[in-house]
Amino acid sequence: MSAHRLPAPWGTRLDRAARVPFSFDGRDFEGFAGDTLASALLANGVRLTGRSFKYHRPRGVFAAGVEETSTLVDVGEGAYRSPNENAATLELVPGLTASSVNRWPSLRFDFGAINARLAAVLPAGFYYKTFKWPDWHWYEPSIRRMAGLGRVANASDPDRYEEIAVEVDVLVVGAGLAGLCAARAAAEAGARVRVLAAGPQPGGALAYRDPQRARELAASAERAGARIATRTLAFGVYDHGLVCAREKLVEQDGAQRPRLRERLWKIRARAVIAATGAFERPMVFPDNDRPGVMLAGAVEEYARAFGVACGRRVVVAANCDSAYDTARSLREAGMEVVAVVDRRREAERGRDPGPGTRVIAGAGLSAVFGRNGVSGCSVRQDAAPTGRAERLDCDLIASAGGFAPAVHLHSHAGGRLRWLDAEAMFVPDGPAGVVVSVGACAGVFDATAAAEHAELAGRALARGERLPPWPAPGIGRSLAHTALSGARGKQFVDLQNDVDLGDVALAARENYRSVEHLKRYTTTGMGTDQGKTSNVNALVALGEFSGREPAAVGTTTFRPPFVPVTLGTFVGRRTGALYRPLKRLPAEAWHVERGALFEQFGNWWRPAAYPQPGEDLHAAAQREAAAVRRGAGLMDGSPLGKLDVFGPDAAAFLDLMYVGTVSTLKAGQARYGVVLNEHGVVMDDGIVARLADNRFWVNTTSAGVERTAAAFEEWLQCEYPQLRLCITPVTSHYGNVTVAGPRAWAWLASIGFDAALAPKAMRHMTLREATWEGTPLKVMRASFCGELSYEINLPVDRTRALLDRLWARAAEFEAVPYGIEALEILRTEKGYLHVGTDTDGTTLPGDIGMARGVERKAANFVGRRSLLRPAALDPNRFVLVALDSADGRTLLPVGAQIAPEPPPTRTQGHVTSSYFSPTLGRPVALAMLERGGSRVGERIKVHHLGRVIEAVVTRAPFVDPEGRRIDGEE
Amino acid sequence: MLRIRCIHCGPRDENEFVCGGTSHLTRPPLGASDGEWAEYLFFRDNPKGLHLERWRHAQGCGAWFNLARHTVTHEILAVYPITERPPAIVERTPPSAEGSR
Amino acid sequence: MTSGYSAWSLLRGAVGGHRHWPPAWPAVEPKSRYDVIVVGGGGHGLATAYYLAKNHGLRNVAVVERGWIGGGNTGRNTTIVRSNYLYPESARLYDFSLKLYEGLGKDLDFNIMLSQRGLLMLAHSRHDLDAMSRWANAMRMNGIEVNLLDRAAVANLVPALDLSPRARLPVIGGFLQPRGGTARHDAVAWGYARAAAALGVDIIQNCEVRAFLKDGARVTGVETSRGRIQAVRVGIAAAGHSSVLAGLAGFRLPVTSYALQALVTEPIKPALDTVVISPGTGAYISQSDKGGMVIGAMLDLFPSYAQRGSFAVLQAILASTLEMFPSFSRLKMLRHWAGIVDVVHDSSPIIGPTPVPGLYINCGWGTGGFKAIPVGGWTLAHVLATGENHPLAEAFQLERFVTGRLVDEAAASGIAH
Amino acid sequence: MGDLEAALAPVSADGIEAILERDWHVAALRYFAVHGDLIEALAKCGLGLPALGQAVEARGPGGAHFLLAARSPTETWVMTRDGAAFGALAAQLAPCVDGCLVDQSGGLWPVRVRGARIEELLTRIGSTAALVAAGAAHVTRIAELTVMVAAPGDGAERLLLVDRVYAPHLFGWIRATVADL
Repeated sequence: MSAHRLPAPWGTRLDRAARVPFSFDGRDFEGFAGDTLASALLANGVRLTGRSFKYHRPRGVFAAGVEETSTLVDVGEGAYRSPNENAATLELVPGLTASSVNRWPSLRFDFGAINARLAAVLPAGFYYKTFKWPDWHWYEPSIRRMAGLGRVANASDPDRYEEIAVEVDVLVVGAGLAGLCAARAAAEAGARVRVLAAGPQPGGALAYRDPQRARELAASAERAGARIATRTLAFGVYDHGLVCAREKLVEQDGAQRPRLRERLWKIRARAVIAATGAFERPMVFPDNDRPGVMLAGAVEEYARAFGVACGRRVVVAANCDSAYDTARSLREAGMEVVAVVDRRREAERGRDPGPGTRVIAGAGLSAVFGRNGVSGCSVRQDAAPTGRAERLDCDLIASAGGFAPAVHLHSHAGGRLRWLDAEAMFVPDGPAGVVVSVGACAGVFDATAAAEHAELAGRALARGERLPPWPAPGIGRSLAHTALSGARGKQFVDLQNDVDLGDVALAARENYRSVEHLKRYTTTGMGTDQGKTSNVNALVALGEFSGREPAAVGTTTFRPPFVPVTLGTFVGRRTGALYRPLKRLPAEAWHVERGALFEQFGNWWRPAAYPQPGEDLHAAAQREAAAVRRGAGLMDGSPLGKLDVFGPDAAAFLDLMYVGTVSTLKAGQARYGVVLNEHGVVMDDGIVARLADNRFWVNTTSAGVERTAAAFEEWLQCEYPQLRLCITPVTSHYGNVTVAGPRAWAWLASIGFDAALAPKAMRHMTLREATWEGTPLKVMRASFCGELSYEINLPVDRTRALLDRLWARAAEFEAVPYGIEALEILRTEKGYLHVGTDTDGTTLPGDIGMARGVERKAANFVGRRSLLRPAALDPNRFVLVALDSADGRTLLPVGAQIAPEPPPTRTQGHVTSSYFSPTLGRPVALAMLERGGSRVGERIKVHHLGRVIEAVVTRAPFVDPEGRRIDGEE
Repeated sequence: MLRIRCIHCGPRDENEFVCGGTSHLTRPPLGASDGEWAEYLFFRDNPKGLHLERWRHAQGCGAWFNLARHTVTHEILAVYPITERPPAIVERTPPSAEGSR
Repeated sequence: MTSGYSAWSLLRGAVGGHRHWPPAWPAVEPKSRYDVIVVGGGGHGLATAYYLAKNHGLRNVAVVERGWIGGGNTGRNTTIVRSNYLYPESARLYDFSLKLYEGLGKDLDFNIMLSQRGLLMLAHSRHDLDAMSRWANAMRMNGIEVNLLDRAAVANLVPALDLSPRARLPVIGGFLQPRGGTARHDAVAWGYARAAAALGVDIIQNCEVRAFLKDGARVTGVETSRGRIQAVRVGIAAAGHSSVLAGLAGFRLPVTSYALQALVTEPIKPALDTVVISPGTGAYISQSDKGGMVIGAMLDLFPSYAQRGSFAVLQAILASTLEMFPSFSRLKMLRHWAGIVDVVHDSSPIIGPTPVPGLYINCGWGTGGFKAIPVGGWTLAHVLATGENHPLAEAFQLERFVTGRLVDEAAASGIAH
Repeated sequence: MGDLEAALAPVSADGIEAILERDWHVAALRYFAVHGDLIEALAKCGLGLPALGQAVEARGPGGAHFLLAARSPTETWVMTRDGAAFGALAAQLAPCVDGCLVDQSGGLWPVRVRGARIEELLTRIGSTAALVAAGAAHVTRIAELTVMVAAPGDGAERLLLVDRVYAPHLFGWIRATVADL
């Protein structure tokens, strides 16, 4: 095939003044601006462009659009490598570096081609029948290396992607003749109309058949108010009129620098007009996959749009009337049309082919000559099945098997299809939800009829009126089955995945007769082209081999995306730090200055500890915990969940939310409470304080506040709407500085805290509203570490001031900042539980000693009924216990399992929290243990990854069991 | 992605909402049997067709409301306040067991 | 096996243009009566029929499938097999299934491409590591091999992972079940169908159950789109459609059907050799033998039978996937679909009798049904043949929802801290 | 993690500006019966509740400028830069029983967005629900966060109200988007 460039005016999309250098497989070439990589390769006479997936047969450019099966390339290097790009839609830009895929070492000498020789033993599904002995793992690695086309990038993607949301009245997908007519009519009828053109310019096929009319039509649509977006391809129709499209912003040039690469359009449309045209169906004949066998429409497009003649002597293998128009175009482009071999008998032709072309009717191709390029073919007529085949010398075979309307968007929207026998195609069977099809994708091919129908449809949709009747296709007859009976050799149905008629026959023979089984068993239609040119031929062949009409065979499900779409385009800005919000402390800078080591805790960025030089996290935490016990420490508790609950029914409502009773609290009193879900499982815990008769201050865990606030709101709105209260999260309005330790009060007094807050004047588990240097405070004496402890809630913008003033006097009280790790040590020393660490989704309040007195409570609180089920009353439940290491030295690993015998055996529990206690000089741990309440003093075995450690069940708290330290130093 | 008309805020994308499952369940009293409690907690019609369900406009006004929605086509037949029974038109539409694709 | 599958049989076939291969399962017309009817021609239903014949000698069995076998969740999942479960009852069930998978290729004489490439769970915080220590130790108590990995071990196992400390969710370790991996989902369905048919089971497609035939309260067969079929016992294995069938039989299930999405990218050369799951981000990924990245998601959390997914959830899945594998950003999605999964509150199955005499059910697998196909079939066959629950299924009965003895794996692995 | 203050720095390019304004006093008005004593107390201060989806400007105590935006059927956000007027309003509402004022100052941050390309920004970080007419206020999903977008007065500018802890995330989306506008 000696493809070559045609002179102007051929090549309506070319800018012949702009020469574009590019490279393919290391060789340098030149094309023009407006070329695609495929058209530029053809113009430079490059015939061999790819290798097929399974047999590694040589392949050349086959099509001119998204349906290209054979010319996939990797583009760009390193982090910029984009695998499997479709060369037929890749716009040529200066410095484009492309490399062919799925071949080693090169396209011309590919070891994989050995598969073609073994083809006889590699029918469809051969891998199900073998590779079982000794074991699939023997064979898998080499099979995986053979499979796959391109290669993935080797570093994270430097390019950026974004998304944009828009609402329109009428969205027109496709800017060909039908699309533009519909858009103009809809816009003239007053609708907000947007038109999406997948390519660089509107007009579709009209743009290269009649550029002048295409420009005028596009301009008139825009004058009427329609907005046309180019390089924007609608790839999916989703629920409720959502259409998603991908806009290409930059092509892959050599300048490997980060840019905004693609944009995702999320379009909500009241009505969608699909005007996406139709794909040409390839003819089925032996070796119809050779480089030089191309879709007839593509050959015409390369000539008219890209100024490339794909060959000098062409044979048109036809099965429809449009083949004769294509033949005429190729003759105009200076190519010699050797013959039109029409599969249909003369009587079946819709119209007379006209003078100048030799037509061989009722005939088909019985062989193709040439391996890496077509050198000729042989033709045989049905009338003389055993007669001598006639050889035709040619370097190009144009395949014109009829058309397959692009019914993808119609199907995404749930539309049904209908088979037209005469035209041998599936067309939409009426509208589908918001999607109405016009033009070729609706099976309307006659230009005038299509334009008129599109206009009526556009106007009707804009006005919300009845749709116009569907006109006839106007395209003449096409045969469904085109293969010559008795022809020998591989007659391909799916070019990319190497599926031929023999494979379809095998599937039918082995009863893989559902069209869905055919696809999965032979992999036809599962390539990157998703069966755009193979689906109809495959299902027609299946019908032939299983005695069914195409309508009875049906199609597989059309699924988004219409073309492969970059993962980054779906993700947009949700990468790196923006993948998921990270909550920051109000006075983060203060902690940075103190050398804090930050970690993520429940999506908060908080200090785990404040390591001093030479300390790691654990050493720092040990020091901090000891310092709190000895002197004093401060912790930034701002993430603590805080809810303001106000209203006359607030107390009654909280009685329904908490296991314990809240309504008996007096103003200023605070009580620890646990919240369940309806299954009785402990979901959250925290302190509830009464501010006034009709107002409560509710603390929850920092990770659980959004879930708990939502749960309260759900119960209020859905179950107890009659109760008069409101729940307002105020977590971010209040900073929280917790000052704990025996000298905590002395430290606070030193910076001017009101004497009314002194331990003697203010009892533990009470809340006082006070002021400090003009700042209103809510101060609560609550202790998660067992020492004297003040939780100071203040307006968030005053947090830094309090931290600075405390830090200025810290040394006097040997006071330190302490992080989460130290807090965990301190609370474990006291045996206080941490919801989500010591408890899980099965823990009931009774398991953690929080169910005392439940029977006496009146309110049917959330989850209460679940506590009366047999599983809840089971004496063998796992309950929270304290554990000592038997040797007083070895740390019990968190997650270690408890069981008398070594595994495999039934576990009796696991370690939930475990730290070395600096205060006691030995490890302390908590665990969930079967019947733990009655096993204090028992010696148990703890198993961790094969190691066994002895432990003893004991009682918590480990430190200050009588709680004498709660009021701090005298 | 659904487009749900919030009862207060108007049409919004599905990712602003949270579905709260089947609506119009009555919470049994404390004295209910384990079987009645299980029916309330777990057992559902799970219809392939019309479903009366609760939704919360989580990233909007925060309100709960009821939706009558078809679980195959996702068509939304009605939006009505959380405290009300379904509107008449919904009652008459039988939950169809239409084949799904 | 009339004609065994092997390299030799392929050679013999090559000579004759592969014309001698018999149907994998013959196309049959339904008989009027069987001993057992299994409703649902997915993996679980076909496995049930095979084990009825193989384990219990019951050959007068029919599988009735509404569409085409393997067309439901069996053809829509991400093909992951594992048994990394915490509760002994779950661990025994899923490990029994994995053991059956390990011998299934030879047992069915059908290459199901079981690829035990290892299943890696990622930890993104010290809290995650603690939870995984419990998970791994619980697995060892159940006799299931597992290794805890530090960051370096994860790095050399999965080089494409983003292990930079500045990642939004840094990877700081994880645990690996070496025997976990993937299997070819279609092959599992077709393998069971062929083996069951060879033992005499009738596999009847395009046969939708419209009603149950009853004699008093007892089920005595089914009314289908291809006529009436009697049976002594009927088993339901219809996954997302379990409630529809239960409704026809007059009872309700603790099941809600949700769409569960999955997608595949275009095929590329090998770049990911293990299955990687990140509980923290909710994404899971493996590379198929053809070279496509198979990516799964969490549920679309509103009831649906629509077999298509929400675009918003799709964006969230891919954001999580690219958080772990930022170099996959330029890969292109080839196809995206959804299955309808039957979700139960404790994410554990229901395998045993229903309130209706003569009618048994296998459902509730939710998002984890594929890995359980062999054991789901084995245990449903057992109760259908003997009327007694298989020991492995004892903990997974309907009455657990009344007693509260749930087997809640997800809950046991800790609420997000 | 990048420096917090840097994360909150103003964003500006031709046709678009986003600035965090930290000097506002903000509160949530909560209420059950819409015509309870809270509404009367508000009226005494010269203020009234806007309709759902609306944001109104008004003169509060001492003639200070106030902005009230409807958040939900039981909540309205009230904002002013005048601390004294804010305190006076809080005092006026303190005794009410049919509703209350909950101070959210410092916890709920307004971000002012101005310039010709406001809508190009908002439709890239939110859905079309982020497009509000003059005098309107929508609470919607922006940068995956729950954000109120209000167009007070003549609607030339927008105020985005976001929880303080999520402000760096919102600015992250705005900064990245504006850089490519």
